[in-house]
Amino acid sequence: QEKVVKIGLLTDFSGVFAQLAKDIEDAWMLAYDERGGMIAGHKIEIIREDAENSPQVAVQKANKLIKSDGVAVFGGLISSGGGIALAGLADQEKVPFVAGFAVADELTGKYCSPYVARTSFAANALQSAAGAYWASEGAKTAVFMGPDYAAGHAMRDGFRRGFEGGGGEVVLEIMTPLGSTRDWGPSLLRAQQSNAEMIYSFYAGSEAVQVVKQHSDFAMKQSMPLRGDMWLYDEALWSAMGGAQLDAVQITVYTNALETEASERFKEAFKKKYDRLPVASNAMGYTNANAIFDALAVAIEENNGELPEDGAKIITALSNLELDDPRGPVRFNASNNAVQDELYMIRIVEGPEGLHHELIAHTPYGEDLPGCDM
Amino acid sequence: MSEPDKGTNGSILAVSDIHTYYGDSHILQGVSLEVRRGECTALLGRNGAGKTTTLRSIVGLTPARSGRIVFANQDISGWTTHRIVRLGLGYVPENRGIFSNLTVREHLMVAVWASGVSSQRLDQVLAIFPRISERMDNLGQQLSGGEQQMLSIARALLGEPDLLVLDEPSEGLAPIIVNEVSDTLARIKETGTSILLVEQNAEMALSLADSVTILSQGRVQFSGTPKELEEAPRISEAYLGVSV
Amino acid sequence: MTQQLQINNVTKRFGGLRIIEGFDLELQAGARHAIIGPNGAGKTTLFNMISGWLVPTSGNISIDGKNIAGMSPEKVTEAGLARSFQKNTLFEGLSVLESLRLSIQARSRARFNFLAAASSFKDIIEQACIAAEKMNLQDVLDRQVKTLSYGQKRQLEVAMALACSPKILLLDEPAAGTSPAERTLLMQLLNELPKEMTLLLVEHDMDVVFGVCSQITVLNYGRAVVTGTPEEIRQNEDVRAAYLGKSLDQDGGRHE
Amino acid sequence: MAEVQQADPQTSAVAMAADRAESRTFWIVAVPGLAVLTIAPLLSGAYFVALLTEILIFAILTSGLNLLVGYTGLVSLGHAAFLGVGAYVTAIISLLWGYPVWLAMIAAVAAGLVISCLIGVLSVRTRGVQFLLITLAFGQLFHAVAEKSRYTGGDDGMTRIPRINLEFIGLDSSDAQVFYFFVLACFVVALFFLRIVVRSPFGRVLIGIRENEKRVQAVGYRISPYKSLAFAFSGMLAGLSGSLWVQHTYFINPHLMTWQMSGEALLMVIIGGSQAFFGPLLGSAFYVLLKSYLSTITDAYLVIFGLMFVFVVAFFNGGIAGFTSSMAARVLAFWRRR
Amino acid sequence: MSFFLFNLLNGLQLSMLLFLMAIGLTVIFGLMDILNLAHGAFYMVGAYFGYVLYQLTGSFWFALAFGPLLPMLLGFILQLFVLQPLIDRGRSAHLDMALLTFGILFFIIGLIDLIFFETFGLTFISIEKPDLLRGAIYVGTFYPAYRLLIIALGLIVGLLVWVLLDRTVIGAVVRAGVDDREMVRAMGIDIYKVFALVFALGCGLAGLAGVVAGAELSIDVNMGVQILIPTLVVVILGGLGSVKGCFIGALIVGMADTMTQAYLPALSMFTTYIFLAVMLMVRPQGFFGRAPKVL
Ligand SMILES: Nc1ncnc2c1ncn2[C@@H]1O[C@H](COP(=O)(O)OP(=O)(O)OP(=O)(O)O)[C@@H](O)[C@H]1O
Ligand SMILES: Nc1ncnc2c1ncn2[C@@H]1O[C@H](COP(=O)(O)OP(=O)(O)OP(=O)(O)O)[C@@H](O)[C@H]1O
Ligand SMILES: [Mg+2]
Ligand SMILES: [Mg+2]
Repeated sequence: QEKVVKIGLLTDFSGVFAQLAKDIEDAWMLAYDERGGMIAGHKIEIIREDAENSPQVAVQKANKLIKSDGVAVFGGLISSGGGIALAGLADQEKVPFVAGFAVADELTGKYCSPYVARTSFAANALQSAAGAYWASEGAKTAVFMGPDYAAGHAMRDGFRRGFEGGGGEVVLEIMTPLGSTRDWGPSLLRAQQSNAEMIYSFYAGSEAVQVVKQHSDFAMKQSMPLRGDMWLYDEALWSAMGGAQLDAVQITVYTNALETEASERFKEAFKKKYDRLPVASNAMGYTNANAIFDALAVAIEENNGELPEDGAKIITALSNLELDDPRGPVRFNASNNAVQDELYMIRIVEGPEGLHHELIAHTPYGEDLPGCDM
Repeated sequence: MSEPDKGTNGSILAVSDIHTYYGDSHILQGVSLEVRRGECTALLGRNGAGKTTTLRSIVGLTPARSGRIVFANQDISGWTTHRIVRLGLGYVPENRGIFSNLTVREHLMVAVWASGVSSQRLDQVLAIFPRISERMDNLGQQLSGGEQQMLSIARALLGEPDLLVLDEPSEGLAPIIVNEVSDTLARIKETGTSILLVEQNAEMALSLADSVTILSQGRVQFSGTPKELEEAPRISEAYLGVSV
Repeated sequence: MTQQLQINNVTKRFGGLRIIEGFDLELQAGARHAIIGPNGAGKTTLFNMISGWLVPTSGNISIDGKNIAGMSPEKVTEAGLARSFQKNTLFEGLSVLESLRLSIQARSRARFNFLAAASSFKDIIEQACIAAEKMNLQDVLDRQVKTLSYGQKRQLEVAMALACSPKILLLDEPAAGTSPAERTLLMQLLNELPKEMTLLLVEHDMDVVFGVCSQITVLNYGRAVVTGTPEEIRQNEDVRAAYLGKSLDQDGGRHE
Repeated sequence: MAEVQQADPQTSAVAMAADRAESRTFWIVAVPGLAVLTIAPLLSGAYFVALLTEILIFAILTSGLNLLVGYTGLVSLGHAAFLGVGAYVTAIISLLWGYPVWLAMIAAVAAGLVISCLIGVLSVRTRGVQFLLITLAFGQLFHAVAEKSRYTGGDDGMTRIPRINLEFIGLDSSDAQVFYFFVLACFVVALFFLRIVVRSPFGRVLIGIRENEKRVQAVGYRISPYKSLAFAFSGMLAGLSGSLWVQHTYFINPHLMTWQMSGEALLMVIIGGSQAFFGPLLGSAFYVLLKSYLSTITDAYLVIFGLMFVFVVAFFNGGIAGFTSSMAARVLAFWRRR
Repeated sequence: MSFFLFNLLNGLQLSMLLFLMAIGLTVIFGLMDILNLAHGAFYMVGAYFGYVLYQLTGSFWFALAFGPLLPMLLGFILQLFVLQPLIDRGRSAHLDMALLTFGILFFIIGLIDLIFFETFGLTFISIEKPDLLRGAIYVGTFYPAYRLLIIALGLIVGLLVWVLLDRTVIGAVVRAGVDDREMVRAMGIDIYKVFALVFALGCGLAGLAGVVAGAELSIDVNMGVQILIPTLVVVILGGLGSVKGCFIGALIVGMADTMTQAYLPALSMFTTYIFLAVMLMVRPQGFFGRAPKVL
């Protein structure tokens, strides 16, 4: 009889993260194909569930995966709140959870657990790297603009840490109500009044579209460029931005302009399967799936070809992995959080086949906030 | 204009054997009645006898489940209300049908719009109820009960209907206005308008009516002329609770 | 000695419109008083002021010497006054029984009790039944109010006011819409009200007015025109011209 | 002035019969219902037990909400706030301050009662849509506070909230079934309380207010204390529900307090049938089961979900409960006629 | 000074966008007494249909003119064949209708998601502004031309609707129909058709708002739900059923939003709701609403 290992892909297929979720799923399926659907003599069965960008639903679906389907491990989640909820649940139910995109620092800080790992990154690390980069480029003053909620605060703190650590100054913070801001005019004007050199911003989805478009409408692109991260200038938003994104510079954990060996391999495989180039969220999903599969393989082999009883073993195995990832080498720190060597600064440029990324710099990975004792 | 109809006349409204239900309760159990052209038929009965239900069935608001209703030579059974009304019917409902958030003026405007009459007609009708003209800008909900009743009658008269269907028009009116209404109805009957009248004021009803139908528990108990009713005091005692 | 109900110089305006103008009325306990007058004279408005639904623009209203003008309706009811409405104001979705129970329960100490079952208050149920019987509603006791005919609703309207067992009862056209038979019953009931209960009646049916009340005030354009016994009113030429019209020429009307 | 009259025995008999019939239907539904709720989890898997737990927790919320919606005729779109109050109070007292969970639960229920009473006093001056909107406004203010509060983790929330300790009777509440029965016990107590309230003279007045506020005043009741207290009771149950919810999920964040959550609770009430005592329970069950099932099998579940609502409103007069009872009545009538 | 002027214009622009959206709701809810939660869906349909038209023709103006037609048609059908028959069967309870239209909102969101995202992979899209309106115009300060269009459009549409409803008998007929549907029918008016037309008008206006917003903001499946609450707030603040009130309500919400964001950003999460709560406690019927019936 064939041995099966069940893995839950629990992520936010509906809601604002729908596109990201689909990207992650696509990457998971690629990783699955690459292994022929098998790990360590076990057939992989992926059960996908929609967390709907709601922690309540995430918990309910995780309960289903754990109690009804009996998954060995589940991963994928994007939203931070949901991620934290699942971290608690995983810890209680002793079933490992590997966050795919959830960025809250607490996930592998305050709430870290032997049953929880993350393959993406923590907010603070990414943004402090961005801050450090812009400071090193000579920017002295910046306005930070972002949504007024936990993730926004985390991003802001990270950017501040990097930027001010590098000698710059955040002269103004503009935190807008999440989901209920209908016009960015007043905030952009406030930024303009501050006479800072640049705006650094974290927004996602439709809010990102509106901020970028209105920033351009108010003719601020020259006087006070809007810089951000891979959420702000996500490829999925390009068609809605109407060209306002052109020339913008951003930080990212992965870009298909990266030409390392691992990246080329990934791009080729992805293109073959989906007939398009992967984007950052695909890469994130790819890391997530590979880390889970590899960790399972190690854990099963160490347990004489059987799935270990204790799910913590899977996380331990994962934490010891070193991945030759498209993003660059990825390792895990003591809190089971992914760390990569360097990050990438990219610019959106126009080419014969439309807009694409241009890699303009590599920049060192930011330092994670202190983790926890498990 | 309807003079030639008189005498030769068939009926303008003939209801035969209708059965009407509210949900599962069988209210009208075979009601038949007739209004002849240019005449007035009074429909009487105690509270809960089924008078209002009969009128609602005719107007199509609570359609009868079976039976036949012929109005103005058309079989209107199953027609929608507004179609029936457009055949030339004016309705004064039991609860007066006043729109609480419309001013008196708006009430009349809507009625004019609906029936397409001239505004001259408006003046004629307002002359009957001077009280109404004093209250043109009051909302319906600010009118006194009697004023509402007057407005409701005025509105029905406005459209110059061939058949007036009135559900207790005297309710809540001062005696002198009851007389006024009674006189007005008599007058428009003269001009050929037919009337179906439900009334608790038997005196007024009988003075106007050419024929009388008495209902009890959803069935017709008597049908005849006022004179015949007067000669049968047992019937009025039994079904109206008074002798007329 | 103070009167039970005192209305002194009450005036009511709506915007620029004067609806009630310097109205006075004093009633002793047990009085049977009617207010009549043309449509729109202000009778209902007066009732609304007495029962707390409208605040007089000026003037005083008191019950047993206690000023109630401007008090909220429920406070006025607590002070011992109950009224019926000209336009039915009923619990359409409840049964007749439930409606009456609510009226009666309002005076009971149980009304704020949320721990005992309402069905355990047998006396309230018993009184609700009595109230229903008084208005000949016992056959429709368990019917939903919205399925009653108009006349039946009018009867319930009165029954609910009566069920409050007030010291002062205000009835606004209780006979309107009721059939002659029910009207006779109503008159009988009104004539049998407890001696000490004060009745203030607005009604356009002169048989009821003359048959029940010993004093009548005629209101026209918001002013009290005359007050007198039924006989005086009937004979008053002005009242005839403005209100009664010709129908009472033959003394009292034909149907009774 | 004592009434010496006596009602006709036949009239009184009709009157008593009405009360008895109401009570009979209650027990006909309640006894088998409770039996099902007791036996079902013993026969089913852990996931279904978790779903049942969720249903009961929601049913406490929605039954309480129905005291307002169905009985008093006030539609609140801010109840998630009280759910959140119960949840946050529980989390703060047990997780952040380290007191025992039972104490936190009592505090949560009390907080639900007190806070909703305050909001109630301010809100019941309005009615209809205005009431809907004012409760929404208060709800959103609470939500904004929770979002802003760094003490409770803001939008990220808090996790690893402990469950009640049942070791003193030898049980482990982290076991799904044990926790289920604890929730069931809370549910029974809550519904028992509601049942008492709606049958009481107080409850009758609430119904009167729903039917005609003006008449209620005219017969001598002050309405705002009644409405405020009804609001407080329903807020109290929301608090209990929230407290159980955090224990069930070990987690809380402001997402529990959004207006969408309040809206979902309303949906459950209406789908189940706001005019029936057990309507909200049915609605919660229907909603939770349908949603979890549909979203598992199809991505287009919103489409089907939406159509489902339309269908229920269009064809089930009075929600599921109303539909069921009218079907039952029809069958009964048919059977009698034969 | 120009900071203030700028914000004044911003506030006006936002107000007019909300006004366009809310005016349809106030007509349907205030006059017809149906709390149409599907209003957000019609807003979405307008935006998406406008996008499709834009893609087909490449003309913003074409999309603006014809985008609202589909929501209009859908609204007409919905009212005439779904809502009205239910209301006639005695299902007029506000909650029932709210639930039903909420179901329709879900349904349409799901459907749009299925078509645009699941099938064509489009998540975030928008309609391109016409070249004519891309730049800024000098109005005491340079201000984006498109935003000026929004302001103008809001004023014009508002005026037209006001004339239609307050200056013709149609508004009175609709209000009469809500007070007592049976009586209006008994006056020989086909109230169903009138209702359906007015409903369609309301939905069309939502669709128009959708097209306009589709160029200024972005088009995605959450837009319909997001706009619902602010719209409702505008309608209630202004007073149900009043076009004038709706205008005032939109100005309050838009200005409050803009000004707090500009001058008191720490409070901006709370302002609308504080406003709303205070307003409802002080004057429950809104600015131009009729006082609730006393008797
Ligand atoms: N909506 C309804 N549902 C069920 N039964 C109803 C409904 N409306 C009226 N009835 C019942 O139908 C019967 C006839 O009522 P109807 O209103 O026709 O009487 P009516 O003769 O007009 O009485 P009234 O003189 O009191 O107006 C009554 O027994 C009444 O209780
Ligand atoms: N809120 C209001 N605003 C303006 N006018 C009002 C208002 N309420 C009542 N009125 C007017 O006050 C006058 C008196 O009304 P009221 O209802 O007291 O009359 P009534 O004597 O009871 O008449 P009826 O016998 O017809 O019932 C009426 O002309 C009415 O139009
Ligand atoms: Mg009748
Ligand atoms: Mg009156």
